[in-house]
Amino acid sequence: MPVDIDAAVIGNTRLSEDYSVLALAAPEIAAAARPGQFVMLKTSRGMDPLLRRPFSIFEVLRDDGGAPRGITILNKRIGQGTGLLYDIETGARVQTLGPLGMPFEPAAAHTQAWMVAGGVGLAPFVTLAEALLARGTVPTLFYGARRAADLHCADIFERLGVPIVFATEDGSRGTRGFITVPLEARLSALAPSEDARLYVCGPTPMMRAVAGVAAAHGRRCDVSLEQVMGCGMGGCYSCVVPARDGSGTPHHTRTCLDGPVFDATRIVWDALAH
Amino acid sequence: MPVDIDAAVIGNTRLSEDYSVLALAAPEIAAAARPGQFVMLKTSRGMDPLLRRPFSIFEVLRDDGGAPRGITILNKRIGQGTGLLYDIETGARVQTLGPLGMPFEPAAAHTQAWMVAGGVGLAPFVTLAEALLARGTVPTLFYGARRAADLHCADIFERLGVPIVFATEDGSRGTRGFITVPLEARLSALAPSEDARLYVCGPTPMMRAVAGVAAAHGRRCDVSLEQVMGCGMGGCYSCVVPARDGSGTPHHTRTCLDGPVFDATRIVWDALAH
Amino acid sequence: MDLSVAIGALRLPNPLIAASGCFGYGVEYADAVDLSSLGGVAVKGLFLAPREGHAPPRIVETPSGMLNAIGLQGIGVHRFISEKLPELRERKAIVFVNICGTTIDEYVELARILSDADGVHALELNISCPNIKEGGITFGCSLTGTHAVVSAVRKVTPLPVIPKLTPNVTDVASFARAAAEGGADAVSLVNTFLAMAIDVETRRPKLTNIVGGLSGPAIRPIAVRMVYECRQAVTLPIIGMGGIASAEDVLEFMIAGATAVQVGTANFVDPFIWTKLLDGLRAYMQRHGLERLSDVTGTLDTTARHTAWISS
Amino acid sequence: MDLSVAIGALRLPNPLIAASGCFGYGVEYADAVDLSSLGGVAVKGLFLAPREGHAPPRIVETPSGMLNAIGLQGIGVHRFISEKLPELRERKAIVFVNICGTTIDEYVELARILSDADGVHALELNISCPNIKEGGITFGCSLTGTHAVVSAVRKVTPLPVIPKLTPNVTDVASFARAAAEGGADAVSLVNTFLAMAIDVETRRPKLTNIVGGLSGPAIRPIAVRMVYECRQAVTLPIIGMGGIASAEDVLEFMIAGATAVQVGTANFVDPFIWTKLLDGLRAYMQRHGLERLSDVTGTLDTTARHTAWISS
Ligand SMILES: Cc1cc2nc3c(=O)[nH]c(=O)nc-3n(C[C@H](O)[C@H](O)[C@H](O)COP(=O)(O)OP(=O)(O)OC[C@H]3O[C@@H](n4cnc5c(N)ncnc54)[C@H](O)[C@@H]3O)c2cc1C
Ligand SMILES: Cc1cc2nc3c(=O)[nH]c(=O)nc-3n(C[C@H](O)[C@H](O)[C@H](O)COP(=O)(O)OP(=O)(O)OC[C@H]3O[C@@H](n4cnc5c(N)ncnc54)[C@H](O)[C@@H]3O)c2cc1C
Ligand SMILES: Cc1cc2nc3c(=O)[nH]c(=O)nc-3n(C[C@H](O)[C@H](O)[C@H](O)COP(=O)(O)O)c2cc1C
Ligand SMILES: Cc1cc2nc3c(=O)[nH]c(=O)nc-3n(C[C@H](O)[C@H](O)[C@H](O)COP(=O)(O)O)c2cc1C
Ligand code: FES
Ligand code: FES
Repeated sequence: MPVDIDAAVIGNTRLSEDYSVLALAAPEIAAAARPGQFVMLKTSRGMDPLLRRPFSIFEVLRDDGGAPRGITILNKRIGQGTGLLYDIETGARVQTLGPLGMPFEPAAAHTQAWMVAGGVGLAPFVTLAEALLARGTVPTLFYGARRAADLHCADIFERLGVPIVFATEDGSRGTRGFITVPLEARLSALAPSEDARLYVCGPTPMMRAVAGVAAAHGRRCDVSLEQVMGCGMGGCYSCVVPARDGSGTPHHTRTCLDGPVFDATRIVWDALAH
Repeated sequence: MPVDIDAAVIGNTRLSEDYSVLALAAPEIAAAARPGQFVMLKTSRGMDPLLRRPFSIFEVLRDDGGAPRGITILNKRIGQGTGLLYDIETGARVQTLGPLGMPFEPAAAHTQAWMVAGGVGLAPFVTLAEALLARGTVPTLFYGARRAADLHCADIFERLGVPIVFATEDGSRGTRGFITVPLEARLSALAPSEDARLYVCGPTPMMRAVAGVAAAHGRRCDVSLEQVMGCGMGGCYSCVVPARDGSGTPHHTRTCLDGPVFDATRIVWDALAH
Repeated sequence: MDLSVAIGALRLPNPLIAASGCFGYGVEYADAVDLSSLGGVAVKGLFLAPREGHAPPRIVETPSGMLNAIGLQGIGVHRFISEKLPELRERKAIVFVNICGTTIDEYVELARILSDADGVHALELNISCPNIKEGGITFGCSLTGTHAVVSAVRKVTPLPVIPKLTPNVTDVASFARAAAEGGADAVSLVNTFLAMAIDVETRRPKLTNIVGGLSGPAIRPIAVRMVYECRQAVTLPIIGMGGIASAEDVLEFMIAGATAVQVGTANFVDPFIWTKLLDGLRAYMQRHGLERLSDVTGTLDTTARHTAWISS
Repeated sequence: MDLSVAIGALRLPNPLIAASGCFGYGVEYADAVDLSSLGGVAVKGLFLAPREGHAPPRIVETPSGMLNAIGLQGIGVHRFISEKLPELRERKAIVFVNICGTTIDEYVELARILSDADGVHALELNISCPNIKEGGITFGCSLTGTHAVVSAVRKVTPLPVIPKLTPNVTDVASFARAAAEGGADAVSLVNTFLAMAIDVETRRPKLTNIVGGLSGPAIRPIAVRMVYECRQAVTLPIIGMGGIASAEDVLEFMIAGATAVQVGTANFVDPFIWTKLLDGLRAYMQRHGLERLSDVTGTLDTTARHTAWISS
């Protein structure tokens, strides 16, 4: 069950002109959070902006004793709310509701777990990597962006011992082109006997492309979808995506309740794209 | 002509649970400000609260060279906007429009100048005292509040060498009762030959009472009225008070343009009271 | 302290009802909120058949408000009764079912079906959804249409009948009157204001549906005025809503004339708002020595206070 | 880059007009704002005779908006012409005079007087002020009344006649049509939404006038929708307003169908907003390679984009 905490800002590290890592004191949420879940943040004290904004839980912060004390958010400023969060100073407070949503299902032991991140889509993979490592699985991170300058926080994964494959559209770091290029190569090199599953988070076109590649190679692919969310609790029906049910019939399905993580094969990508 | 500055907060000293002194970097406004003028502050970045709030210019801040660098506001939290300003931290920015309004007319030399302040009505009198002292007039401050704890910043006037007469309703500092008690006494003691004029700022009932006392003793009394103000520039007609024109006929007169300072005899107090 | 209010024969423990379309089917919130502690739960608008609703984007935020064009996505009345109603019953929720039809017969059919179901406490007739052309809005914008739907439903159900009025009319009070004459037990208002937002870079509407309904604190002052107008026009209980986000807002609607209120958009911002609202109402009753909260309904004091001096 | 727009025969250097009642008589802002740089100045609503208006409190803030019940305090048309118009002329302001009457004859009389005055460029007929009972709102809420006022004024003035429409009606487009048939050169909308706010501690209205008009960003989405509806109903130029606070907002109204816009409440928040709006409009034209700003008017693209898959 989610809780709502008027969390104190314990840090807000600006990584660039538009990225920051916002640290919030929210022990109960930190303790309950599972990989891929998100929180809803109130970005202002007043009525404008009115609605909360959804953010993946990026890191779980722990005190010296290892007890959960807070969470961080990888925030990319794209508008009013993310702009306010980018500017917020330590000592201020942010209403934080969570954890919310269906988490990633960690791969079984002895299977390849590939995490494919596009830009700020990196956010859910720190906690997923930790969960996988705890089960003895060492995941691989495929991390793409427009240019090297947009690749942030790779060091976190390096510290965890997670191998990273980079791709940038301008070739300034890793393979030149989309992340699907190195991914495709690695999938082709993979022995059919090897079990492998993909976890994807990023811009919709990128997730769609990765889902296509995974399907072509017959690999299970879970995507974490980002829809505009009015409530995050299943109340407003704003966040729906066309997803197939058991019988294969598509229905408008709530991303906040049944997602944000979906088996990519359930999504009617043609209808999603805009 | 007023200017609008996105002023950096250079300090916000909390004096009590509900009073703070907010310092803003606004050199142009500091340089142009005259005693009794006010500024309009935007208390949030978003649209809620929407309108600016009027505040008297409390102090003019100067750098070591004596050049004006900013102003302070004596802020009393009574609602949403003043609450946001009370909480604001150094480094944040506040849109500051001013200076606005008709200033106090400093008393001629060799006349008694009595400044009568009720609570946060103290705000306009620091700059007035400085202006009077500059002309060789040493004013007296009559300073009333409910209780001693509500009397703030007397030290500023002490440093200026301005004598202070206190009154508190509970008698915890100075005379017990309203400020009109000591004022009445002093007025009665004043030789008819002595020129004296009063400057008043505080709650409406208090200003009305002081105006009555002044009239009874045939002394000129200027009041600084506090009306709700939508614009501060004469555009909205929200701030009107019934004030008599030359012929003695009352008209709804804009406090922001023709005031906030008025000769008390112009005001139709019966119609003002609510 | 007595916070209870009466909508006709139906007594609610307090005046706070979750607004239709803003609380799912109620079950979504059952773990976070004790449904039995609410005055009631108005479930998402239901047609006879399931509907997928409009394609996203379905909402867009506006200053202190939001537009929505969900298009009444829903599971239909039969699945609601079999899949949701049992849990609502078990959770002891007071259930207001918000029904939508394209014809009077559909409203009547829905009313019949729901009257036979166990656990439905009232019917809210949605004749005011601005987001679907075929929907009841055609009834909601016509006095005769409003009267016709209400009286037709009235004939076939023992449940309280509560038409929900649209604010997109010149004289909302006349619609409250038409509802009363049709035999309504209460009226609820306001539904959302027809509105739109445009992406200036693409020069396209921000909502797939082009237009949507404005809700949230932005509309509160208009909604309060409309409740006040209806209070003067009818003696029926009024369920007021539109931008309520605090106990003070609840009281504003009640003083203007509402017997109960609904909270929609604010529940999106704070799903735990309900206990805060109840605490605020109790504090107010304490402060004002009120025994029964219902005593504040319609107590707006409009007697003049200022000394008249103005010649012209 | 050409930012000019045409209201009938009247050409404005840009579409930005100061909204009536939100810019005094213009002269109050003459030192802060170069009046000749504005598309126009709509001066405070004028009656034939001076008026003191309502007793304060006259405004109250609401979420992202404000209520006002000024009650059309004003100096009357004669003092306006003798005391204010000369300075406006000297400052080269394009003057829209907002006129208010209680009878058609008063509108006609005002139109006559102002047509003879030097420096008046257009007449905006205020038939939509929600704050005074006796005022033109009675005309503004009746199609025949709107047609009657417009055609009567039309007969006696060569100036552009611009009735200002109220949003407090079911079908604003029908009023635009009535105005067109009456011979209007343009229509302006919206005036404020009738609304109210209550002090729950005293249980009294926050405004002395009990009700007031809601303006500001809160109402923008409704106002944009109304402009869009009028665009489809009439070919007249539309002057759009309601909550404009940024260049993006200006463009939103223009794309919905407005030829020009008015800015009211936002000028209270930022009296220097005008240059910011103009800079924003120029940046947009640059970004989109627009030669003439007027080319964006009514260019909303409503063609469907999403792939239809929905069965029901
Ligand atoms: C489950 C989930 C997890 C998320 N995790 C993160 C995260 O970890 N870090 C992060 O920076 N962001 C994350 N997002 C996206 C984030 O919620 C949006 O960027 C944010 O809501 C934008 O708010 P704003 O006020 O800044 O933008 P607005 O001013 O509201 O909008 C600016 C523009 O961005 C568009 N927009 C708004 N929301 C979205 C969205 N969700 N997707 C795409 N476009 C959008 C709007 O249509 C508008 O054109 C997540 C979203 C979801 C649904
Ligand atoms: C010329 C002038 C100078 C001022 N100087 C100062 C100053 O130096 N320091 C200071 O602390 N305050 C000053 N004020 C008062 C200050 O502007 C108000 O306290 C402030 O606007 C309240 O804003 P808020 O959002 O906190 O209250 P709101 O939430 O807007 O209102 C809270 C309650 O206070 C009432 N209220 C709002 N404004 C006023 C007002 N002006 N007078 C009385 N009641 C009001 C409201 O009706 C409401 O009931 C001055 C006002 C004027 C007109
Ligand atoms: C996302 C959303 C969906 C809604 N769906 C319905 C609905 O199905 N039936 C209905 O009668 N009203 C519906 N409404 C209107 C609300 O019930 C309520 O009348 C309106 O939102 C005003 O209240 P608020 O400002 O508290 O949200 C919906 C509102 C929103 C925001
Ligand atoms: C304080 C105030 C006074 C107004 N006075 C008038 C008026 O005299 N005549 C008129 O036609 N409209 C008047 N209006 C309405 C505005 O001109 C405008 O139509 C409305 O405020 C919506 O625009 P906005 O949201 O930009 O303010 C007034 C509005 C306000 C806020
Ligand atoms: S965000 Fe409200 S239902 Fe998903
Ligand atoms: S505050 Fe707007 S006219 Fe005085």
